[in-house]
Amino acid sequence: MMPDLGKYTEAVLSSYALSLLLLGLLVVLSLWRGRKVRSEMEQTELRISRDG
Amino acid sequence: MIALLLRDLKLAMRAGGGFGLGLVFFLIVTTLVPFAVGPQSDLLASIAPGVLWLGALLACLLSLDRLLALDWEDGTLDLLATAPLPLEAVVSVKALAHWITTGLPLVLAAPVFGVLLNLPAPGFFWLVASLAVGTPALSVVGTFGAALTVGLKRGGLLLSLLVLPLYVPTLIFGAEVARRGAQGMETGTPLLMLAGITLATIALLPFASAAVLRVNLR
Amino acid sequence: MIALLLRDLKLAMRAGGGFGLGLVFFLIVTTLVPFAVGPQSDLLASIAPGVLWLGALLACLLSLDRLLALDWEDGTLDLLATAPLPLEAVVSVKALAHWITTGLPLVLAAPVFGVLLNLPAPGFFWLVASLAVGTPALSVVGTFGAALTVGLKRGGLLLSLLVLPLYVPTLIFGAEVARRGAQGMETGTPLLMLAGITLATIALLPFASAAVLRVNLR
Amino acid sequence: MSIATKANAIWQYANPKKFLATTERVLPFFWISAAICLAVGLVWGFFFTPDDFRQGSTVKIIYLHVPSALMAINCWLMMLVTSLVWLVRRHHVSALAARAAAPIGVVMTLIALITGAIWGQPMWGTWWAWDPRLTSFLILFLFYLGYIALWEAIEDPDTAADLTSVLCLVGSVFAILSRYAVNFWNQGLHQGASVMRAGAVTGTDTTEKVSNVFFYPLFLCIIGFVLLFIALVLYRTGTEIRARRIRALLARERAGA
Amino acid sequence: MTLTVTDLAIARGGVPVLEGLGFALEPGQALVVRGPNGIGKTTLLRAIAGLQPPLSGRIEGAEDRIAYAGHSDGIKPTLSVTENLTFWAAVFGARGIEGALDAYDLHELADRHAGNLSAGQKRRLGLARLLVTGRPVWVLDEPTVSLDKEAVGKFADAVRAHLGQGGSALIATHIDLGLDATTLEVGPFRALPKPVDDFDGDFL
Amino acid sequence: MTLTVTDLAIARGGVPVLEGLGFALEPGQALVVRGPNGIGKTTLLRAIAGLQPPLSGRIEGAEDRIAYAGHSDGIKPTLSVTENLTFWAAVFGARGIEGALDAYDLHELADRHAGNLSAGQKRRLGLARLLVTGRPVWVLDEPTVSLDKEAVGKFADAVRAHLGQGGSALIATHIDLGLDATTLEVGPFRALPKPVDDFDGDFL
Ligand code: HEM
Ligand SMILES: Nc1ncnc2c1ncn2[C@@H]1O[C@H](COP(=O)(O)OP(=O)(O)OP(=O)(O)O)[C@@H](O)[C@H]1O
Ligand SMILES: Nc1ncnc2c1ncn2[C@@H]1O[C@H](COP(=O)(O)OP(=O)(O)OP(=O)(O)O)[C@@H](O)[C@H]1O
Ligand SMILES: [Mg+2]
Ligand SMILES: [Mg+2]
Repeated sequence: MMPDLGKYTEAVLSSYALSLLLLGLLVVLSLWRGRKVRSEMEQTELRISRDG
Repeated sequence: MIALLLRDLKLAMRAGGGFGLGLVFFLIVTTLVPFAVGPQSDLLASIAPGVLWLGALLACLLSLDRLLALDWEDGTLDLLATAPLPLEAVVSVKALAHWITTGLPLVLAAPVFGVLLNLPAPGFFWLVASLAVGTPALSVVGTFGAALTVGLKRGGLLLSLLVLPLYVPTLIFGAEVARRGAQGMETGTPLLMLAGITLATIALLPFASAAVLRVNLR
Repeated sequence: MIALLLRDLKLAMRAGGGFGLGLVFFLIVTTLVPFAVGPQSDLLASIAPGVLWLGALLACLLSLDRLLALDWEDGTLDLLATAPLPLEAVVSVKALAHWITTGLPLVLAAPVFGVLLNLPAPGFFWLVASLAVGTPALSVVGTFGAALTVGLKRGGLLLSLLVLPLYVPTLIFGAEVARRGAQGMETGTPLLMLAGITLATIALLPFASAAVLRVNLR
Repeated sequence: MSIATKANAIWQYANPKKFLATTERVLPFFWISAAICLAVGLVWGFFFTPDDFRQGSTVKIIYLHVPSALMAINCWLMMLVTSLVWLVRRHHVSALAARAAAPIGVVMTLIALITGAIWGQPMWGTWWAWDPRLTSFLILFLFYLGYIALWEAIEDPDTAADLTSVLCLVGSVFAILSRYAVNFWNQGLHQGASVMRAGAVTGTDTTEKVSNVFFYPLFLCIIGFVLLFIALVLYRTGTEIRARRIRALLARERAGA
Repeated sequence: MTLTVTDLAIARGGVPVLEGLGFALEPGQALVVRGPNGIGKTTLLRAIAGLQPPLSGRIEGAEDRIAYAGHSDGIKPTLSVTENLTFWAAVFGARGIEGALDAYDLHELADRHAGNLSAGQKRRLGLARLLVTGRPVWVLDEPTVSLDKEAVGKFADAVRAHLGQGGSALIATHIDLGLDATTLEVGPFRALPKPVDDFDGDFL
Repeated sequence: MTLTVTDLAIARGGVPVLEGLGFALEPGQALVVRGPNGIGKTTLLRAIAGLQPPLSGRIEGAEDRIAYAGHSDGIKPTLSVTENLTFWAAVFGARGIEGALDAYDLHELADRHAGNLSAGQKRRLGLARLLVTGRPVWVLDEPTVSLDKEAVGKFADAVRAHLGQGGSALIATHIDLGLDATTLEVGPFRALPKPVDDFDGDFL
């Protein structure tokens, strides 16, 4: 299955690994912060409308 | 406006010799370079124009963070903003004062430092010419950076971060003129570009600086 | 004392990322060097250790002027001087905080910048080692300079002027270690000297800094 | 629809509530299609394309390198446009979108730089060369960092939006200037732009042409990166809007107390 | 010309602090702004001086007629008292600085560096600056901080003289100045928080 | 322990400003220092706090017992109110900061960045710092600058409570604090210029 990358195996694999890692990090961090901020906002809204 | 210029110059003189200090910093950088890269004179000669330009740029940069910050802290900027002077004029004058206290002495003293770094003989003229044409742009761009960061405590490093990439074109063309000059090559194009950058920044950036300053004063 | 250290670190983080910015300045200096001296990679490789050390030194230097000045301006130093902490401890902690926010990140990031300047492979280890051993001295000496100039408006350039000569020995030995390392030569002696300087400054300079600070507070 | 109402139709998304509601609906589409395009493009490119006769298997790096390089530039362009919109029409969503996009741009630039550096090692025998294209990317990276640092350093959101917008404007001009300066300073090693040239696919110039085998998966990857970028920007803008809303709510609470 | 403020709303740090504020300040009149700490007096004065845009409402007759003096005096410690004053006189279109030195009894200090003055002396210098601006509307934020009784008296005299020449003054202060002035209590104009569900484009 | 000052002479910028000054400050006592601008009150307080050496004379019972608050508050704008106070509490050997927040009604502002406070709110924070030092002798230079009436009252209460616990306070001010305190008028101790021909080793 794995294609033969010859003498450049390291180069190709490491660039794929690093790029996908960075992209993954970006997406995961965005989603994580998005979730956090969203729930924080809902809590704040709730609290404030409850308190008056 | 002239009053503002004179006051800025006077302040620079009073505060422990503003004129001298930029120069001395330049001197120190150029003396440190041989310590850092080793004393081979051909190596030094080949990097001399670049190092001198870099030294000038850093000397400018280092004096930037007080360019507007002091006036901000003691409320002078608030008062100037309500004075009959347009802010565009204020920032232009500030940039001019900065150039006179930092850029101009460097231009005049550059040949001496060239000697320290074994700059080849034909390079001297071009070094001075490139600095004379390029350093005003450094001051004007620096004023823009100072206006952007004026409200921030410890803006110093942020200021460098914002300003240095903006210095890239000036540095490239300036160092290129000096380097080509030192090697006796043709210098017309980069010098023209350098002059173009300087004129364009002088004509346009003060508006951006004033706008940014107005936002910061809010 | 730990409270002071934590506060300083917190302040550094708050003020727009104190950690990152020293690093970024280092990055910018290393980027500008090729613009100034030209892109030939063999030339760059031969000056790389020196340039990296010079960059580290300037990154330190640029962050010095706010090391004590902010605390002076808002009266914190007056209050600390009347607090139960001895001033010697205060300046030592300040130096430590400065090293953690500026020196340490530079040490960790230096290899990356080595790549940018085509540093020869064996040089990486020695570059990091020399920076790790040498940068604490830069912070301690810098604190002394900051204490000397703390009362002066626009102390920035004067501070550089005072501190740079004091940095010369550290720079010489540090760059020497890195250069010899890059060329595969023996590095024992300069590294030993560098370590000696660092230890001596850490042991002795805080007393000088505190004394000077006490005079400045009067 | 007349032109005027059409224009209004665009500006209504400047209302944060409307923006959130709309993006909520379209986001799943972007996420999914981005994932599909990227998965198909990358798998196709990685597993089912031949090696290049000169570059060997390293040519596979192109599927990450070129799209990220393109997006790094386009992201800055987008920030420029939204900054202008903020300065002229003062729609908060626009400023927040610029803020949300910057970190994406940084990552894209980083990916382009890293893959380029890894590619450079076998091809040019060095990780880094001061080639104009590479150098101008490094400068772009610095601009991104400065832009983000400025956002982070200023507390008042409107002030921050104003200042970063002006920085983005001025920075763009200087970025272009640097590009020419760098070109002038060093004619480098890097490939010319051929993917986007008209003759790239059909052209007969074999040295410059990217052959079809490489081109189709590359094209898919580019589309995938674009979609991913859009999804991320919309999502992150939503986050920024909510963060801003929290701020406003807390401030309101404070004022009421 | 009258300074007229109509239905003004102002914000600080993105939070509305005062709203619905209106007053008219005639030539020859002094208006003392009062209110507890943090109510928004400084913000109000800065808005009137044109340093920050109001949220809504109109300010008329302020353009280029205002001399503003805030918490910080804009004094350069390395310049002498005379040099500081001369500079501001030049910026505002030179008139002599003698009158200003007289009014606050600064002749003795005239050649001292401003950095070597005591807190009260510095403040006197800051107030003297108003006299060289030649502007008709003074907008002053806590002008008498650090002043002793005698200097407060001098300040009151200077304001009275200014009003006598058809000028006007808007002064925020917590203490009694001994001036014959109208008082504007800003407490009642405190901005009320808006209802929460109002998710508007301005995030206010 | 009593703070005793005997025959003190102090100089500022090389010029003697006060001389022959003496007083004793018992526990439970407050002493208000009064005098015109520029007479040397700030200089006196700094000398007593140990920040500058006196020309001559003795200061006893001051070492490590003084909490000083000058014109600037030592407040970090980027730290919150709580963080600022906690830091000083830690420096002076931790006690809770609750009492300090209570005394100046800072609970509402506790999470605000100190840079976003109004002038008076900032001052309140600066005064609250005194309560976390745990030091018995307060040396305060114009503490009520920018405070409104209510906050001045709070300050007076805090001083009274401090005196009640056996502390003492030395306060330089130009206004009336409503405190039951002795007044020290420093005017009479003004240093007389020495005869010119007295060319002594100290150039004084
Ligand atoms: C480290 C830094 C590098 C950076 C920042 C960089 C940047 C870029 C950019 C911006 C593009 C987009 C070109 C376009 O407009 O279409 C590009 C394309 C490309 N790069 Fe790089 N590059 C780097 C290194 C390399 C290396 C080392 C190689 C291989 C030897 C390489 C090979 C290519 C190729 C083949 C393309 C596609 C060109 C085309 O046909 O459009 N790059 N690169
Ligand atoms: N930079 C800022 N960011 C956010 N809020 C701020 C900022 N500066 C001040 N504030 C808040 O805005 C309100 C108004 O402040 P302002 O300085 O106008 O009050 P003031 O009436 O002048 O008070 P004082 O009598 O204490 O000087 C205060 O509640 C203050 O906490
Ligand atoms: N750095 C300095 N160098 C020289 N002289 C100074 C310096 N600072 C203050 N002075 C002078 O010393 C004298 C005493 O100043 P000080 O600040 O102690 O007065 P003060 O009584 O606190 O006045 P105020 O009520 O105005 O605060 C003043 O006449 C002042 O002009
Ligand atoms: Mg106020
Ligand atoms: Mg005083």
